[in-house]
Amino acid sequence: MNELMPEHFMFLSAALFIIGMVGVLTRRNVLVIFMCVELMLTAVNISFIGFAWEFSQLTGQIFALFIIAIAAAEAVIGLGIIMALTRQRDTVDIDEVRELRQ
Amino acid sequence: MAAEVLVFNLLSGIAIVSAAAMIMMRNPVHSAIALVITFVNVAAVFIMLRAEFLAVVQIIVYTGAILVLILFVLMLVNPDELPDFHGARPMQQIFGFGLGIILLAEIAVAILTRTVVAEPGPWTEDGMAAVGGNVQAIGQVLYSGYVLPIQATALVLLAATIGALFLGRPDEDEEPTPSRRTVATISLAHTRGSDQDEIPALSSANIKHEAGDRDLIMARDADEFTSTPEDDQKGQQE
Amino acid sequence: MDANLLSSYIFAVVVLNVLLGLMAYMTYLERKLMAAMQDRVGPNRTGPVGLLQPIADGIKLLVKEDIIPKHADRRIFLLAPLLSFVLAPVAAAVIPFGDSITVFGHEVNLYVADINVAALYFLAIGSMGVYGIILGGYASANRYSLLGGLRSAAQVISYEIILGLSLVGVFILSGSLSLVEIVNQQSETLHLGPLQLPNWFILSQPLAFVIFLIAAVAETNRAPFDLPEAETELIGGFHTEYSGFRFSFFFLAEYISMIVISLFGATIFLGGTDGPIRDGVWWLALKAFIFLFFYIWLRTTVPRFRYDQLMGLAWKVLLPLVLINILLTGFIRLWGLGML
Amino acid sequence: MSSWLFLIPLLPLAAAVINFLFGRWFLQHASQWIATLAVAASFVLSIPVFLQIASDEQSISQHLYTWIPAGDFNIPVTLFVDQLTATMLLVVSGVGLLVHIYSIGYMHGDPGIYRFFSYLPLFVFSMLMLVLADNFLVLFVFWEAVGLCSFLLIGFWYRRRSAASAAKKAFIVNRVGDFGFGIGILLIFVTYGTIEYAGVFGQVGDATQTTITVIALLLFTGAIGKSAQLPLFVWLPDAMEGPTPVSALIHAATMVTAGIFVIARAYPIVSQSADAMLVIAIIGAATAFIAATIAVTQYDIKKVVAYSTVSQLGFMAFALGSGAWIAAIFHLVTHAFFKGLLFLGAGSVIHGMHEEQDMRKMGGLKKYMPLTYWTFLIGAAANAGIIPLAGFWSKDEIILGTWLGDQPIIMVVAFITAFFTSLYMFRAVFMTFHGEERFDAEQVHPHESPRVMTIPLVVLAFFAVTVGFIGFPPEDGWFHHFLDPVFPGMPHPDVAWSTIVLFAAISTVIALSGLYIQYMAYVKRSISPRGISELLGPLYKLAANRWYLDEIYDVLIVRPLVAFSMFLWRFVDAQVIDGTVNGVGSLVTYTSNQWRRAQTGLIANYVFAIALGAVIIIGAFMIFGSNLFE
Amino acid sequence: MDSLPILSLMTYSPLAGALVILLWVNAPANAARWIALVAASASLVFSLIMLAMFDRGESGMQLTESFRWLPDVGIEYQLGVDGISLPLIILTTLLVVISIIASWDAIQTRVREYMIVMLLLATGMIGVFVSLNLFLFYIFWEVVLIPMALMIGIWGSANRIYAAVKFFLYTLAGSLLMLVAIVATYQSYFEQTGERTLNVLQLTQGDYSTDFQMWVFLAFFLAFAIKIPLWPFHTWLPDAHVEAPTAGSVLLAGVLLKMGGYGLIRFNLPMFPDASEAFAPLIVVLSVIAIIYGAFVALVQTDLKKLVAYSSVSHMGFVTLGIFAFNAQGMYGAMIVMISHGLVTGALFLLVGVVYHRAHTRLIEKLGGLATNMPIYASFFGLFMLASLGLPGLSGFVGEFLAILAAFREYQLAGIISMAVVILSAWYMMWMFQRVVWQRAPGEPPDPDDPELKLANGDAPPTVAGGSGDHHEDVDPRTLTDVNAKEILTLAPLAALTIWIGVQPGPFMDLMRPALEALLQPFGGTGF
Repeated sequence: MNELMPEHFMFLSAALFIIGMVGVLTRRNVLVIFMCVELMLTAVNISFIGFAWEFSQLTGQIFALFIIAIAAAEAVIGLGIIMALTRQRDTVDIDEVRELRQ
Repeated sequence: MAAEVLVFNLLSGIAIVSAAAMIMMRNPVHSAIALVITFVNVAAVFIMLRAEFLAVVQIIVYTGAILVLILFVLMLVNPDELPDFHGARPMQQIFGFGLGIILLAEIAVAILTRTVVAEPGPWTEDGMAAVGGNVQAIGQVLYSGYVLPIQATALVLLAATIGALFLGRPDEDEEPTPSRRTVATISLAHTRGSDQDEIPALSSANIKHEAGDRDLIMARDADEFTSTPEDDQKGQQE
Repeated sequence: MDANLLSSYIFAVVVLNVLLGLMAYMTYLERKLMAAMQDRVGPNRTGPVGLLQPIADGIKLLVKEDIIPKHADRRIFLLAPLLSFVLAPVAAAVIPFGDSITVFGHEVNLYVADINVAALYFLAIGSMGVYGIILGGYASANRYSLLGGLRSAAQVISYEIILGLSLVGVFILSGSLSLVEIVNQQSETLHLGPLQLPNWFILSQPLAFVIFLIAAVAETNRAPFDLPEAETELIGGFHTEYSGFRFSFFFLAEYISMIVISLFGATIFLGGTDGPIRDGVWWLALKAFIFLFFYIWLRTTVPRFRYDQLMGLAWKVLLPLVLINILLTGFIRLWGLGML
Repeated sequence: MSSWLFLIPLLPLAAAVINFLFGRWFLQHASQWIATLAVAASFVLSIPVFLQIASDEQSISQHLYTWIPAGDFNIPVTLFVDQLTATMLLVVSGVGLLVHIYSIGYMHGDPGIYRFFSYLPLFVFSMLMLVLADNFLVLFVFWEAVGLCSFLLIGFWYRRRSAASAAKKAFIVNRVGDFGFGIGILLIFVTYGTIEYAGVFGQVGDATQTTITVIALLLFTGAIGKSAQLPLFVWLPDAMEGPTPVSALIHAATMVTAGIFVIARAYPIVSQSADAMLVIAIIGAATAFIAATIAVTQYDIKKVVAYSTVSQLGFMAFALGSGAWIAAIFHLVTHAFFKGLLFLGAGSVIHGMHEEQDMRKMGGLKKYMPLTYWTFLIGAAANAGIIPLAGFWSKDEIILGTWLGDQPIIMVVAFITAFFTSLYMFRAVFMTFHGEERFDAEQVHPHESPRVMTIPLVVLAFFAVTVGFIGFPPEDGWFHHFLDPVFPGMPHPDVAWSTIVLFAAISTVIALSGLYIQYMAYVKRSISPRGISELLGPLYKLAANRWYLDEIYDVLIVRPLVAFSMFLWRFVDAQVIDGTVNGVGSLVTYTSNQWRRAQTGLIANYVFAIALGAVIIIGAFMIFGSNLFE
Repeated sequence: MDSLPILSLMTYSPLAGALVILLWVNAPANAARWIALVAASASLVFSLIMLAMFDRGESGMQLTESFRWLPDVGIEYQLGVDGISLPLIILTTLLVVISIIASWDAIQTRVREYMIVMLLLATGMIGVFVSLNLFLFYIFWEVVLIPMALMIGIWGSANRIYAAVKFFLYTLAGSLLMLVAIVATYQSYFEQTGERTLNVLQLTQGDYSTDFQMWVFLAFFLAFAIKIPLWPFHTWLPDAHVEAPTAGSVLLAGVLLKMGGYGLIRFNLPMFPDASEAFAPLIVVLSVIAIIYGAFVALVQTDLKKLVAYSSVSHMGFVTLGIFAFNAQGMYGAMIVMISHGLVTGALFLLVGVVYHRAHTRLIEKLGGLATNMPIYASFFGLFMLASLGLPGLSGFVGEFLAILAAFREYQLAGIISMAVVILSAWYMMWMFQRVVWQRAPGEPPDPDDPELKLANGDAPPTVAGGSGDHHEDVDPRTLTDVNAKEILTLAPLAALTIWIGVQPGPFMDLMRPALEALLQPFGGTGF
């Protein structure tokens, strides 16, 4: 176990991803959910870069770069929505937001 | 070279523990801090995986900008007032954890029994050094094969900024639905004399009704307190 | 632990101590210069010309009672100042204080680390610094400190982008992000007809330099951009509740980051250790001093920006300028390489 | 000759079309002359045709055009005249002409007169074409055309509900007959590959005995419908709703005989199958007997004559059935004249009594309309079969024919029917013309019909007397020889002179006894008809109510069918088919409603669903897709 | 390829008319009517020119036009006409002109839209008969749906929406199946010959495996069976007819039903001969049921239009009967039934429209004694009623007799049962004729000299059955005016054609002979 094996980063990525998913599933605070989503995205980035490292190709890294850019955009919009939501509804409890149900 | 593995395990251990802490914390700010720790560790892992540029970008973009924004919003929502609703309904929690574990098992199986198909590419460690480092290598690859995705990302970012602008601006006409109490909206970035007329003037009756349980602090924009030259002239004319 | 790792570790400790010392005397120097500028004497009681003033302040802060507000979130309240204070000097790791000297037979290069993404590392550390401010503001459970914290965070983020982009012009010309490389690039001389000019980036990137300067000042919450601590409106901003030793962390952190960013500016734009006669760390010190003098000078003369002006300046003025600059540099570079 | 043959049918058609199109506005009364002239012309033209056929015994034919060129089912329209057709031509156009002349008087003053005089020639045209046809399909076409004309004429006074429903009834009942006839034609075509008379009669033997019998019977069903035989004669009495000249022409002389004509025309087929002949004979006899019994109990003068027609048609039918082919045609010809006479007589009585048809409201009209009385008497006598008159010769020959065709039972029934015939005939005569006047004098002033009506009566009376002699020596009169080529291969039994005299004696005795009984009942009042009717009791009631046939059909056929179609519409159409269609619709809405509940609105649920989906997919892929388990 | 693209001109002249009306936004009602009339008569004139240019002897497609549309997918704009489609096209163009005239003053609301919808419908219908490419056929097949649904939905009477929706969904469901079938055939033809084409003539050349033929035949058959309509799929027809405006009904009955029959002849038989023979007995049984079922249900209808609708279900049963008897008489019979049904039922609907326009009711019991004040109307009604019940000498008989003969040749029992319709059709038609045209209207007082009055016991004459007692409800025929010149103009050509086909079907049959002979080749060409 003295060499840095691909399994390492894969398990790290999987673990973080699962934690993020569980967070999203269980937490009721919108912002925490939002953070969990960011965590899941980072987990994905880890696996991308891990594979780029393993197969010494840069596509993984390029992809991770794009993911980060898009994640940033997503965060901005997400937070904007949350801001609007809290302004209008004054709560961040996701369960109270039930308009989608007719 | 066991050190490398050791360091890696250490970093990933911290990352995983802080991630777990993040979803366990009662106070969202604490979980935000836990997330910061996770991201820093992840950045360190990136460096170990010979992706320095991405590590730095991770720090600057994720931790430096996104998390800060999240903290922003977190704070704007009157952190001390956040109802303590740590966990969702018990049923959901059990299902959530259960599913997580199953997925973990599945991925573990997948990782352990994977068969490598792809063959290694050109960008080995010294390959990158020859070009001048990770940044130069990424620059070369990025601008040779991925010009279109870059344009697309540029468009996405543009759309995001416009969206943020739109969402950020509170709707003038929309009457906030009466809820438990009125939120003080702190407008952080309004230039002087912006067309955004502040929260509808609170009549005394309104305040009395609202102020019920706790002292209500209404932060006004600068305009209200500072009279502009035009206002003065107008005042004199009336 | 191989040799150069040890040597760079030692050199890092040396740099840290030098910084702390400089930081202390920086406070004294600032108060002296401001006094001079405002036609007054400045601290002269402690020590011959008031030289011992920094030590006096330090002892005062240490001795003062250290209050923690009741509703404050204790752990974060303690963490925040530490975070800022630690991160400030760390940024200096990438700055090359010279090429390399041999001490006791070991060859020691005068920079803590020369990593490929040095400049970006510097920016990263800068962006982490924001957390200190925000968490400080949040932890003290006081409305004003919260608002102060948020305002300064917003300001730092906006200007950090401008700072980063202003450096891009330099990166295009230098072709690399590592400061050592940039310094080497600036060492050649430029023969413009009779004039022999050092190939400093300030000459080829004047607009970038100006923007960098403004952004640097804003980044460190100094002088015209120190709205968050503005006494009149927010009573000291995020470190209102802090007192005693923790307050000193914030205060010192501010000064260290000021010094470090001046060093950084000097290396990037003014050629770092390169000088007309013999290159050396003293040239770097001189250039950094010029920056610092500019800081203090600004503090005494320019009135504080109002918050919306501050943000407006960043997003509506500086950002477009810096983007144009990058565009121009790009074209020039392409024209230069003949690819256009 | 064969070049202008088409004129005979064309002229009445032309008259009909002209009257129909221009009648209402321009021609009004002038239409009667156009029609009469047209029919007269065609009568005049058919005389030379008859003479030429009589002289050189060659059939004439003229091809007009090809009607349906559908592959091997090729139908040309050609006119074909042989002895049988020639006689029919004369009968149809002759009686037609007389009826036209009579109608000028009878229909005088009726607003729809132009319509009457367009339908009548149309009928004559169709009847002529029917007899002139040279293949079964063209025959079928004009068979239905004739049905149409009878429909139009019965329903002439369409505003009257009874007339309208009688017309409808006539047409539908005829159509039932045509159903059988149509299938017969189909069968002929399928078995023989052609439906032209020449083609079919040439190869009759080729088909099996059963097909021949079936074809014969199917053709006879057509005849049953048209010539009002047993099951389907109910429409004829109701057809009396139409104007009387119509009844005279259509329901006495021509149309109703079309059925007999068809069987005669299809002699080669029918003669081949003995049991078909037997069936025809039985039905004919039954019809004759039943109609005769009903006729005795009727009080409406036209109904009496109508039932008498049905009875005489029964006579002709069982004559054909028992092999007396020529006798049947001979009776057809004689019947056309004296039955036409009877109808027109009745018409003039009704005309005189201002539309009064009930004999119980007449009586003693002898002195008011002597001419009508005498002509009516001759007609009645001829019908009853009194010696010198036409009726005697043809009817007697038929009964002789049954005897020769060794059908003893039919012969006995024939004698009984003959007895009933004389009974109802002379009852009618005595009730209308003799006895006391049973109408109130002020309102009703019976008067003799105008000359335009009485002349046809006299002419017909003359024929009723003389026409019998064309077939004088029974079995080998001129008429028999004339028709011989139409029925090739028919056995000519040489009958002993004594049997002829014997049969003549029996039928005369029967006829005279009928006369004597009715004379005693209605003139002398010694026998009271009421007494006899009580004596016979149920039998009388049965006959009076027309053997309840109408009611039976209504209960057995009409009502169940209507109920069945109501069932089909209300249940099958609405419930079953539409039910399923709408059912499917509502099923879909129901299921989609259930699915709606899956949208809880809780974002947590949706996220959970996503995660679950991911897990499942990964699991599935790993199990099936990947090389994990190989 | 002719110099003058006569087929396209004919197909698109109504469309041109529709566009003109569309563009002339606030056109007065009359202008819209005249434009529509001109466009429709233009297409009629073109169709007559086409008839003149049509060469009787030749069996293949004539006057073909083709234009490469999406060649690599095999979709080409191909038009052509042969013995089978020619009469139907002329019938369509004639009926369109007639329905436009018929709806001259019947439609007062939204005349512009009505005329546009009518002209669209015309183009769609002609397109269906003219297109040779399955893709084009399918487009026109769907194009017809929309205007007709609109026509029923907007200008219909009481619950028109239900009827329109039902009509639309019924036909659409069928045509979706057909689309699947088209794709399947296209694919299998491509697999066989490697050539991508949707041209019908080429597709018929392909030899498809029997079980492939089975289900594809069924899919096509279902779409056409719904259109015809064959027995189980007919429930949309009465509703559609009752609710549709007069002209709508005329076109619906006159042309839309024929598209089903035409489809069977053009696509099902030539492309899938084995499947056709396999399914023939089933379809014959269904047709016989349709014939008898339609007649029986027509017997008890209270609404005139529903009666005529069910009668057309019965008549169209003869079409399928004739087609699936696979002999010459059957084909001739089917074609002639289609043409005569178009004329006769079209006319009947016009007549019902005339009464509805005046008396505003279609209930048979409310009407009566029309003959008194409307003699011309009565004679027309009589003529078409007789043609509908198949009186020889009129077009109805020729078609029906040939179809029954064809059925008799193949399946005796089917022939016999379908011959029974002769009685039933007479029954329901006569019963209706008696109550509507002849007999006194329920509300009318009896004539003074009516012999019925002089019944023996002198009681009052039996009031006419059916009258709903409250006499003011019923229609007093005295107030009804006779048919005016315009209505005669619509009825006269139909009457003339009915009589002409009845008396001399020869020329019409010669027109179809070569095409039908070619069609029946794979089935042994019996009966020629």
